[in-house]
Amino acid sequence: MDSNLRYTWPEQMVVVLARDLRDEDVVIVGGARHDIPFAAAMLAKRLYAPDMTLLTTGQFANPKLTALHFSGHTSVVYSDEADAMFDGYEVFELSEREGALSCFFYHGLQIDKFGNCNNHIIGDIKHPTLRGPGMVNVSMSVQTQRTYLFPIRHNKRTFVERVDFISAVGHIDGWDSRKRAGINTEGPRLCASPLGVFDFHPESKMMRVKSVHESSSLKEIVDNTGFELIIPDEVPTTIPPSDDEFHLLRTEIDPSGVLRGEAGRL
Amino acid sequence: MDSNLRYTWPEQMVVVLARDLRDEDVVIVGGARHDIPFAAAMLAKRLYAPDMTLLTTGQFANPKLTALHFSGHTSVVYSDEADAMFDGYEVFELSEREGALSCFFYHGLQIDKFGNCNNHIIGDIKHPTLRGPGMVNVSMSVQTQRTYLFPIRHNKRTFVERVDFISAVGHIDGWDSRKRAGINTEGPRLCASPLGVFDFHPESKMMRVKSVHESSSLKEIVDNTGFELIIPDEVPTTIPPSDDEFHLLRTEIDPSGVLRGEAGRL
Amino acid sequence: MDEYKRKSKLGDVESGLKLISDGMYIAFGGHVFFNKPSYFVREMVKKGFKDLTISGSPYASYEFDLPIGAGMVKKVIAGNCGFEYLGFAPNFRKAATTGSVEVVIGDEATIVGGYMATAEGIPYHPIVSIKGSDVAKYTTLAVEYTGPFGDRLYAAKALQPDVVILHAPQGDEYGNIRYYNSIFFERIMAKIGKKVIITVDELISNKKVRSQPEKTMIPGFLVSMVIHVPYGAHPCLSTGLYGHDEEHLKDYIERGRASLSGANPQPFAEYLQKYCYEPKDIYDYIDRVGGMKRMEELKRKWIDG
Amino acid sequence: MDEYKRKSKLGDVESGLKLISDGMYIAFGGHVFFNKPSYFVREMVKKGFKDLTISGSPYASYEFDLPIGAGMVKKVIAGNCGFEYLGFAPNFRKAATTGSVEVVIGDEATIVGGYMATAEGIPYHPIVSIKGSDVAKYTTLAVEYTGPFGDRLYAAKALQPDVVILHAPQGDEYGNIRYYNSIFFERIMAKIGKKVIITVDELISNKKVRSQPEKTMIPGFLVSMVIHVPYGAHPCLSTGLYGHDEEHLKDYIERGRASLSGANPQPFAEYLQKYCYEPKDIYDYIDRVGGMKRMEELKRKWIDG
Repeated sequence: MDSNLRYTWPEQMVVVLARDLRDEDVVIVGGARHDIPFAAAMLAKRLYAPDMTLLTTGQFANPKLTALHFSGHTSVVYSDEADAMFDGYEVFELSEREGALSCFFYHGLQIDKFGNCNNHIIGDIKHPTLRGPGMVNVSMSVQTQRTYLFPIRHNKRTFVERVDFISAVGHIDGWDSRKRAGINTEGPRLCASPLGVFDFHPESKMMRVKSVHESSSLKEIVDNTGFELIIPDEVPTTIPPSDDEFHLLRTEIDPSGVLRGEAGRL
Repeated sequence: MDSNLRYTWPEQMVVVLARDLRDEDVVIVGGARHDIPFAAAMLAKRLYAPDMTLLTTGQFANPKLTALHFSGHTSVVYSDEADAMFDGYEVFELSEREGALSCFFYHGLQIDKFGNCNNHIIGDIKHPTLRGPGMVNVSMSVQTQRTYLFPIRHNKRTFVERVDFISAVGHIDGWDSRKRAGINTEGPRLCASPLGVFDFHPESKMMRVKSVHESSSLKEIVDNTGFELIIPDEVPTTIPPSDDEFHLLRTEIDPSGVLRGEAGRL
Repeated sequence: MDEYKRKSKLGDVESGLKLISDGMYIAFGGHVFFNKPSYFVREMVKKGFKDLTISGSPYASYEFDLPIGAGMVKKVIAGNCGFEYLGFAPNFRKAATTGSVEVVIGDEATIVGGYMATAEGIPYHPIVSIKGSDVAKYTTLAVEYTGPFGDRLYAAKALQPDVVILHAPQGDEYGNIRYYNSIFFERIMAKIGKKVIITVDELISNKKVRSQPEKTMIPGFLVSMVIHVPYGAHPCLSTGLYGHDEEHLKDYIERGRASLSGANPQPFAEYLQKYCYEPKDIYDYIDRVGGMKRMEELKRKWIDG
Repeated sequence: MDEYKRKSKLGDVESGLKLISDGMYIAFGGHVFFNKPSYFVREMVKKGFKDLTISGSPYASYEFDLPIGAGMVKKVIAGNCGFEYLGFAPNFRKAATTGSVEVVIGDEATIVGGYMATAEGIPYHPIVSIKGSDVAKYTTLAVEYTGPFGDRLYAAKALQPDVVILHAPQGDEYGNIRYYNSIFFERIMAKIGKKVIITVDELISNKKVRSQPEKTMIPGFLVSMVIHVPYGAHPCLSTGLYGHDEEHLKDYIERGRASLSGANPQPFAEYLQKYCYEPKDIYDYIDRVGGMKRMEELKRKWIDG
């Protein structure tokens, strides 16, 4: 991974996510490492989707960002400016309704080739080798219009053939299995990792390389993925942060540098 | 009906109801002619049950009374002092829970010998001779610990053998029929009318004369009731408003005289 | 950080009416005669919609009775419809007694239960509190069933209005709404409409809203359109701003009552003419109901308590 | 009009602990590491309760991990238990991995659904949002069933804690509670406990409360006891007053982690000794975690934003 670029991989992930958000979206962020989706939402509001609604889990509607933090929650807890408070119960209510929320963002201990996400159990359910923290909101993977995956580690322990436990529902077993489970929302749409961007094949719903970050290579991606990715004939380079994006990130959204620094975070 | 007394029949009804309220009660008032239960609750808070919680339907917890009004709602809508706001949705939630609210107060177009109350339909359900306004909160007659009836007219059109439609559930068909309908709360406990006070026989749950107001007589009650009342051997006179009760009503709770004046209200 | 340009949700009555069409299911907010979107309802009458299904707060008054009297309503889902201590709702009573309008028997549990189902994303909401009543026997809003643990329950079917119409004292151009006082059922109603229109007496700045987010009772993202209508609740009250106009309401009821027998529809027809069809705008309407002098009197109720 | 004498609900930690006994189901409020009743939890540890079942906000941290580490917990109903960006919850992870504590697999829908059932007076609450997940497969909090209209649903069983314990920045002696910021799941939790205990950093007058009733987030009649504990949430944050103590939490996690293998329980045992067993009162505790100097630093986070 090339680290001589002017931007960092979290910044690359942020702009990839920001570009996919839309004016009509009701976006929800909050949780560990939600600095990345949080910055993406703030960037989108400035450049791509000013009318987007941003909810922070159990806190505010359209809060002012006080200081970007590794946590989505603490990024706004000190905020004293927002359109409204919107408590956890109300967010939960919304998250139960098919399509009422537009997007949510998941990372997790494991992600598989169909975009399922595991945050509960590594190993056997009865005798786990590791117990994860669990998952607050399965609902958002089922009833929210679309989800984004943003694994902060791209290696074979994270990108696995099959998750040991489905905490956040992706495309399940691919093909029409999500629909057959009674789920009508889109599910995982994009996966932005430190190495590249991935989408899901329209029919098989298997993960497909969409672009490779400037800092990485197709080989690095393949070598660090624990399942067979769909690789199109032509794989473009991820469009790096534009001057506008870069400028806003550095000066307004993340002046303190949460998205840079700490080289060891990968 | 003797009207040479220093107090009026609504004031007599108020003190009868007030004396039955308790410290641990969560009392709810609101609706047309809820000036009577409202004043009863305020009086009880001053004299008998200071710890009682008073909720006004969809408005406040423990509001300051601004000015007594024929309506429970408008009696506090102008209030700017209370422990909390408590909206209609939250009151409804509470009213669904068995025993979460302690008491509610009903009057209605018809009341029958088992304390059922009708506010919907006079005549046949298909071809009603009169359609009443309906009933907001059936729930409070089913799930609230106990209910009080406060008919503001005591005549044979109101006190009927059998209501044409059960809007607020009383003792249904008497005996254990309320329990058999799956209802575990006490149901109608007292009925305070302009002429007297009534309770319900512990076994048959039929309406029984408890006391006769100073202003009235047993004969007047019987002549104006459309069903056979249980009449004990000894029927006392309703204890009239005490000096304390009278003083508080006239000077603090109802100085403007909603509970007096308008002789034609009966 | 928030120097982005958002799209305003400010509309006028004309654009609000465009969200409505014949045959729709419309729900009105408020409670008793508090915070009713009265001016918008009168403009709906002027427009002459047909075959509406209406519901709202379990405690309805003017906003139900007026469109029923104007012949716009096919079906009413009501807990209580009346003018509380002022008397019964004349057109509702007439329609319900004669059967000229379908009156669905319901109550708080069956109606709010239906709203909860929609808000909570489920096809029905279990309720228990109607057992033993004739509401349970005759309502079409709920059915009795046995739950998975053997409990006898009632399923209140999800109710989702096409358009929810509320009135509030204050709001900003992005639909963030404040109330001075209780919000009754407004918050759940704002959550369940396919479209949500809110008329506000006072338009306030988003800057003011954002400085005290805890005061916002309905967040803008739930709202489709905000319409600035001073005294938009009159003759009903707007909590914190002005009291209800008892004289006007009594006159309304009296006119309705006089027309009740069908022998003399004149007084109510005159009401429609004078207060719904003829006024060019809210200011013209205010002039017809006593002008600013009357409005100042109604404001006193809040000031004097 | 309100010159009546009400009974105060003010208690001290000792009287609060009397409402709890071994084997009870206790639920804690807050979210992530915000508004946690930390001091009360440490006093529970000092008292040494046994065989508790615990649940709370879907997002638990310190208030779950500490009693688990102290061996007080038999069963945990958790969505997420962890210290978010600071790392995993060491005692929770160890107990869950080894099976020394029963960890019921749940999430927001199955847990909050269970709270809603209690709040709404029904034996279970229908939920839909876990379909397709392994939570649906393995949770014991909900069962799949077919509703009366043929829909495939899950029934989240009603959850009713014996005691709900919350922390809030402000409250009065009658249990009327204010928050400066979001209330997460506090309101529904206050509605469902058989008893509800709330620790508050600041005790305010009822007069102040009554002058702005719209600021009361939890009305007193839902509350059994209010206990005044300044900095009662430390090392967690109390919204509007002080930030979380990252250094203390990191030290906590590090001590737990060191004890995780079982080889060296010393660091965590020391934590229990120093911060739970030994402190005589909250002021003694504050001295041990850096005194007023540290508290002032933590307050800066709110002042500086």
